[in-house]
Amino acid sequence: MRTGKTYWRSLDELARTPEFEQWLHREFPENASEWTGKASRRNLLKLMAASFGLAGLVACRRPVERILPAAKGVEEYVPGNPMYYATAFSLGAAAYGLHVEAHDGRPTKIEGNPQHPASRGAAGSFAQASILGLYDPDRAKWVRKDGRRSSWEEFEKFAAGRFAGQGAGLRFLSGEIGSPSLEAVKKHALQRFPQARWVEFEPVSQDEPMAGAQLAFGQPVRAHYHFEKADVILALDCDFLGLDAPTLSYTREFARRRKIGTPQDRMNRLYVAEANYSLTGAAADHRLRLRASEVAALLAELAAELKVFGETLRVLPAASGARRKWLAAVARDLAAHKGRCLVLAGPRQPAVVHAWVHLINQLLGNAGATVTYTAATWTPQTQALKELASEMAAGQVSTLVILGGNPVYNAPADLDFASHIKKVECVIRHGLEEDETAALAHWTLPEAHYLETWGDARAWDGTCSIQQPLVAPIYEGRSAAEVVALLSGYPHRRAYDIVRNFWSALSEPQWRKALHDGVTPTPPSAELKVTADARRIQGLPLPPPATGVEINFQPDAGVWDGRFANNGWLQEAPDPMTKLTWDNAALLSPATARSLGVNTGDMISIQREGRELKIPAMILPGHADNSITLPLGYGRTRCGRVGRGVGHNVYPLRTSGAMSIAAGGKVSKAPGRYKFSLTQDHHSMEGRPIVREATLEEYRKHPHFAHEPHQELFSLYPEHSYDKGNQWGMVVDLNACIGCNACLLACQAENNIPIVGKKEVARGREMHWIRLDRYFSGPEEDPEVVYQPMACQQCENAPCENVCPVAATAHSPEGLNEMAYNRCIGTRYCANNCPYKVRRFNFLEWHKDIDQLQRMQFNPDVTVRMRGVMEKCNYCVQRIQEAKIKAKAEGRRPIRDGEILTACQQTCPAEAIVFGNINDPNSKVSQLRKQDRNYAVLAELNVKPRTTYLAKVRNPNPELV
Amino acid sequence: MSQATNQTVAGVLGDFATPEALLAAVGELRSRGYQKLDALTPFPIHGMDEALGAKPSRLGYLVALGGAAGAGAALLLQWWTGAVDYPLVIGGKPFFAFEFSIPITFELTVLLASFTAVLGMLALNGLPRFYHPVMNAERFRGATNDRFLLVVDAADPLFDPERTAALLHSLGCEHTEVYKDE
Amino acid sequence: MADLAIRPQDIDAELNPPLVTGGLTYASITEKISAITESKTPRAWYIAIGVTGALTAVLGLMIAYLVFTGIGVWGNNSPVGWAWDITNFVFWIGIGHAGTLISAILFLFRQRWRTSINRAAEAMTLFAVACAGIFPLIHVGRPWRAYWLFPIPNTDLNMWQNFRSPLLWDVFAVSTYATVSALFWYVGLIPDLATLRDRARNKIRQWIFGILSLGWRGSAHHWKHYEMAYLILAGLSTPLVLSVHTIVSFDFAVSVIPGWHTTIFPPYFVAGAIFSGFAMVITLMVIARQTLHLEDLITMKHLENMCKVILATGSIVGYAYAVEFFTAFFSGNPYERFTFINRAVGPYAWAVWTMFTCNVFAPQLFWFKKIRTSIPAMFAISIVVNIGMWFERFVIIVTSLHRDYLPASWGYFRPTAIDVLTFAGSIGLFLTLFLLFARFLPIIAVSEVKSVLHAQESGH
Amino acid sequence: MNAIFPKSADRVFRFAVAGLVVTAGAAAGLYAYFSHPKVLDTGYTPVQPVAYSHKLHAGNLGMDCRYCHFTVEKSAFAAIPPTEVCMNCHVRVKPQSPQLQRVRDSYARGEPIPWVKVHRLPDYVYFNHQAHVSAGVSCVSCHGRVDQMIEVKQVEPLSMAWCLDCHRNPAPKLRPVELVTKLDWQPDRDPADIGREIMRTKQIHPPLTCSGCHR
Repeated sequence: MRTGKTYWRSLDELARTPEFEQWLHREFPENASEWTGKASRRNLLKLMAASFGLAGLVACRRPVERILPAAKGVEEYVPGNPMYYATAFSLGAAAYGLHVEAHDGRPTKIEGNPQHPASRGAAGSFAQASILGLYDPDRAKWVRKDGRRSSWEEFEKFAAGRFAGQGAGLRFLSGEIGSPSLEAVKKHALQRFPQARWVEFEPVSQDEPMAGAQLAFGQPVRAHYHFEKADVILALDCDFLGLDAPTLSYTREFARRRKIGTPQDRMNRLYVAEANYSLTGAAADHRLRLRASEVAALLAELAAELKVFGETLRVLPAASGARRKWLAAVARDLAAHKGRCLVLAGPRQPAVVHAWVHLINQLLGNAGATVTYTAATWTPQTQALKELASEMAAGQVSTLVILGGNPVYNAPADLDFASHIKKVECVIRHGLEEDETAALAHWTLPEAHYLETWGDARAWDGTCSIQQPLVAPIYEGRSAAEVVALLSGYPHRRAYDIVRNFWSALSEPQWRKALHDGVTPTPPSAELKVTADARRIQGLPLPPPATGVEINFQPDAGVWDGRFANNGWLQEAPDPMTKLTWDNAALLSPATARSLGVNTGDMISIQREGRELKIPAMILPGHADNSITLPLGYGRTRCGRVGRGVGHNVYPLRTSGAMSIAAGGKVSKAPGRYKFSLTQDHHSMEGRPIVREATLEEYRKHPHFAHEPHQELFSLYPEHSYDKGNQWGMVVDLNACIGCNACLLACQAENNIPIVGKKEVARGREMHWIRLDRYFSGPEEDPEVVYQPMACQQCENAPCENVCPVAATAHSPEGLNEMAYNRCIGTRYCANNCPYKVRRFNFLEWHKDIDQLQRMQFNPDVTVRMRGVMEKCNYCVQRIQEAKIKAKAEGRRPIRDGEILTACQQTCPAEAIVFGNINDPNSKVSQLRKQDRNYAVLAELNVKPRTTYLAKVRNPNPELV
Repeated sequence: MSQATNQTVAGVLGDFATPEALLAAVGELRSRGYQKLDALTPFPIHGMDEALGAKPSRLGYLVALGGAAGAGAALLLQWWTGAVDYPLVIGGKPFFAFEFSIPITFELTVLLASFTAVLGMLALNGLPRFYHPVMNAERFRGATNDRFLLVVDAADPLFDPERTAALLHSLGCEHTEVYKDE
Repeated sequence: MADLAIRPQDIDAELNPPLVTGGLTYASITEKISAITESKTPRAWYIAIGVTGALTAVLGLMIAYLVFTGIGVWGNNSPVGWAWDITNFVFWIGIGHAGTLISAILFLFRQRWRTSINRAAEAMTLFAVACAGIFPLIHVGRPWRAYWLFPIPNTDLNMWQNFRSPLLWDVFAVSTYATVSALFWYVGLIPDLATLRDRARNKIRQWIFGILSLGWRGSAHHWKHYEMAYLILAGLSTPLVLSVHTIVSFDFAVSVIPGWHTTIFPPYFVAGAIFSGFAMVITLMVIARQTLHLEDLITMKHLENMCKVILATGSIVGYAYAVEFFTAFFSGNPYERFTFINRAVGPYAWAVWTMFTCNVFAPQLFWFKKIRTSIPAMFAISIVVNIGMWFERFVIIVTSLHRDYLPASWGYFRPTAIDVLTFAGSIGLFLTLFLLFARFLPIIAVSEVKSVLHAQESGH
Repeated sequence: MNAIFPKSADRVFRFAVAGLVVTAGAAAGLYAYFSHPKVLDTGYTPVQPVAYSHKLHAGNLGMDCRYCHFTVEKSAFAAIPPTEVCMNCHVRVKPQSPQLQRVRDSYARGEPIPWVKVHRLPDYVYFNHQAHVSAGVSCVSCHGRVDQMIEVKQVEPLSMAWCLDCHRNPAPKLRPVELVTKLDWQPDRDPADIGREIMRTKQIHPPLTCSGCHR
């Protein structure tokens, strides 16, 4: 049986590889200096080195700059004990604060930083999975010149000559910069090269919202929503719980307004109008199926209903029919909650829509209450990139420095970036991957992973965090700031110096505190008072509904814009709505599918502006008719082993004129079928009381609606009593759960859960310990969606235990259904006899092909299961044991409520999962179990599950039910 | 046949064509006081035991003991391993209960009973016994085919090779043969 | 046996027409049966065993591949954790039951017509159980740890088995069954081995059969204990054979899965086992009868009786199916109901209807004497029944698993080539063993047939 | 002679059977003995890269175990000391000793000395030093009288059954926590009594379920 500790063994093997020799010789000389006796960083490293033999060497790869352990970490390093460091992860310009757990110098697990406003202790799926990127064996490792391996020294020599002049024909292209220190370096570079220009581009950008603000307020501003204050929310094509940043803090605030303890409690109400079925739509109390291009019209109608421009002015078309009824109700509801409601539009909506939204919020008295604004500087990214492209086409660009991003793959198709880049005399590419762009560059420079290098990051609300590394670059990676500093002769060259110098205002104690807390003392951006100009907005022409079939481009829940394509965890994490893994698909409504005569899995051809795309179709109930959603980020051609050729690339259809919503698409059935790998192929609950749901009305009438009447249950045998000591239990609030994959990925990272690949998922062999069961209910065209996280229920009368012939799964006195992998012989009888089907079997040796480096991510506290054994959720028993041992050692008897957090609970942005001791009447979990909404799935089987659920309650508008 | 001198007469064998003739002959010899008789037949002849005055087999009692031992062993095994040596809470069931012990108890009962039946049978028959004087007889092989043999052991007080053979002839035996021990 | 051979009250209609025909005598019976093992091996036999041997080799390869690669080479998945592996196991165990039934139960019921077929049927039992035994062992994820299924005292782990698990009950039931069947079979063989010993002309045969027959002399004392032992074994085997398939059915009946958790499983499984077992006996005996010219010993009477048994048990099975559906409907349990609706019309309906056709409808043809006395017809139907009974197990296992309580966990099972080849290989093993038996051992119980002949002649 | 087997056959047969039984019995007995962890696993004494004598340091010089293995109380893992720890003394003590050449090299180059692991548990077993030491289980219970070993050798089987013995009846193995590294400690009264007191005061009940050691 191999285990988390295997990495020691593999390290011995690793020790024989050249890279390792290199580390050896690079690290030790500089460390081999003084031994001060007390725990200085250096001797810590050597302690580890010595303690673990070669294993420690990885630890020794920690940079020698001083780093301080974070809150939970012990100040002095103890070999074998995990340490926690605060750092930050950024996606585009949105940064999230993290705590990273490191074992013996190997980062193994990511948690949210509770003190960071954008994370609040949660970490989304991207942040959770980003740790795998650190150990990605296919990362850009070396400096390359024309594809041949080179070195930083060579590049520095080259750069010294190349970057001498005023920067004529020099262009920088980077992703959106959220790092203050990098901005400083950028500023310096532009001073150093006055004729140079710098373009920032994100495939998923804030262009439209910013332009909208420009229209409304005459200046770009960033809007911040305060869901905790909002009683009524209208989200227009805005997935603020899913992909439209900054989702974590929004989710938390929103979820807090959905949790009700008693029928008397008040709940917020969410209206959603959208084309694709998003997580936000799933959480809605009322969802209006609507083509994205019709949102503008809807908004206008709403304005009419709200009499935004007074009785007299009747320039606006009024809605008709059902939509009118819906709108009227929504309008009344909003009007009735002036200052306590909220209207939002998604970043995919055109500027004018955002302008209208700003205006409406203002008139509803929400501005300053539920929505506040902060100043922002903005240059339209797509426009900028377009100009750059034309310069390149005209041969005016002699040197192009591409920092991050992957424009060759994801620049708008009409810019024809891939061919224009060939006209550039010298392309220098700095990035994490050797991707499509790197392939066309003359110099490729490896970028350091954010866990490898120093940096800083600004969150949505302006809060800044220091991004501190946990290991020195595993390969030759350097940060973008370092590269620009090198090119522009910035006074500081090493990432640490650049960052520390930028924050030189911080005194050493402040700096230490900033590192320790994960947030700098600099306050968030100041609130900005702005007023929308009603007259101007009224004059704005409304974009007409899209002709032909409308096409929506959306970031993907798995690979975002393609940057996570080589991340196996994200590839295998099922899409929250479609449950599709290792793929993207053209999502369309049943009606549209019928009209096209296609079924799920049929290939379709989409033509637009002379470009064609062939992609398999997937029917998504509840999708708007005559509209197709295309998730971005797949079909990568030059990418690591994991992501290469997975799915279909939809960028070729995406033009600078239609970055989000494209009109005039021609869609037809194309020959051929395509095989999807879904983790769930049945979508109806078959009328079974699995997820129990009621409206607030019903709940108030029948507070016990969640309790199924079934006859007295008893066992033939005298039952064991579980009334002593800790009795672990879990409660999942279905009202709060929004179905994002954060828990699933957190569990995967914590418990060394393998990736099985597309073929095996299709066979039904995925290994995730948590399933996010997604059920549709209601009409196929316009169903409602409920989510139910389903992991081992830890039954007291566990059917799985009875049938195991070798007693490999038994019950602990604390009520855990334990799985002893090393006793298991793999009859699979337990899985067959599990009514929840939450046991997972290692059908093959999933870890066979795992790179030695990737094994460094393994959690050493959890056995790595070999083929032929069964596994399943065990409430993170390793965390329970750790806490118990700690409690004992400290002579502290009882374990505090909330002292043990399961991985899923800890990362859940909605705080939907609560774990604790059900034997302690005051514990949070016991309190929740007392609620009316609390019920056990399949309770009638008398298996006595320890995990129970709080029934879902929706809060529909009485006018609309 | 004619071998070393140390050969002793072991008995005389009479070869009959039918079971009925054999039965009759056995009855006659018994009435004349012969004790050490045996009949070798290709299949069991009903009434032969009575004719030979053999007591019914006591194998049944042995088997009963074997079965009891099996049951006891099974219960002991399940109780000791489950409730004494390493009690584990499994599926909320007791460490030991008769309900779930029945199947294995039954199986082991049958197993040990069957072993006793077979081994007991062999033991009572003194098998395996690869050599027996009667196997020296020419006609012995008929006994597993289609002949019905009556054997008078030399140890019988009334035994006399000639007279016994003659007597057998008089009882309708087609052929008699004196067989020797090594 | 003798005591039943000549007691008038035991004589029933079964004796007419005679069970031994063609004016056979004791000697000619001995000659006829022994000759099979003594004569020169026919070419056909070599061809046959060549084919079956090759199949057996395939089984070996498949097992090796499985052990070195993992259960993943089969189609099993989550939720369908068991599929062909356990289907084959139950199938073979079922086949085995006819042998024990013929040798034990019919013996207790004084059915003298059993004598011509019980030897071969018992042999079939052994070989079927051998095939069955393979699957539980290789279906586990870590076969090299399969010995943990047996309560071997272990000084290092101090771990024991879980005696609550039906799978462990299986281990005991199947191993007991295999052992007892082997004993029973061997005890029955002893007198005939002695016959072969005494017919043997060359030293090797003399030694081999001399040792195997343990020095049997056919003495009255031997017969006395022998008959008692045989009677007792029959008495033990009868409840044993019932218990074995009862316990096999517990694997399912004791679980919580709709479609498995069913109280009628034990009788239903036993009936099914006898059903499939007799079908297999017919399949084999018809072949043996034709190729080895045993028409006088395996008479039409024998075959017809077996057809009747198949008709009866087939009807019981059909009744069980009906009851299952009715209970599901009547119980009002939504999960139970769904499972059976899903069987009838779900993705596996094709398998379910194959099962119905083969097991319920096909045997009904035996109502017609014409059909149950026609060799080709009974042969064809026996094959059909074998297929049907394999599908019964497949249906019970797979259709119940692939859609149980939570629709989100539902799945579908597709077999792989390895699945198919493994099963084919097990058939190869079964036939190979049977061919070896038919070649080297008396396939008909010589001494028993003689006693039947004696009964016949002594004027009944 | 007509019989197939000579008269002696049965005697031969009986001897053969008897012989078989005896050999089988003997084989079983031998296997049981040699496969027993006490025999199979104990006594492992690998040669270490440096001839370090625990007898000298821990025994004669009376150094406390925790001077080198300083993490036993704080961590699941008992640290093998870094070279610095050796050099703390050996810069002064025997600075020239050829036996210490390897140590000095390691210190100079910063390359760890590849000590050989003596007490190895399977990877799926999670033994926690902190938990045991803080409960008052002495080093000697598992590692034996290391202070008398010139070369460290495994003296206990470290098998699951062996662990369970103590987990089922910990009292005799418990002692006041300050005495855990006092390998030669002899209690003045029945150690079980002391153990029971400690169990009461510290509420010690070792886990007997799987997840106690397997995660």
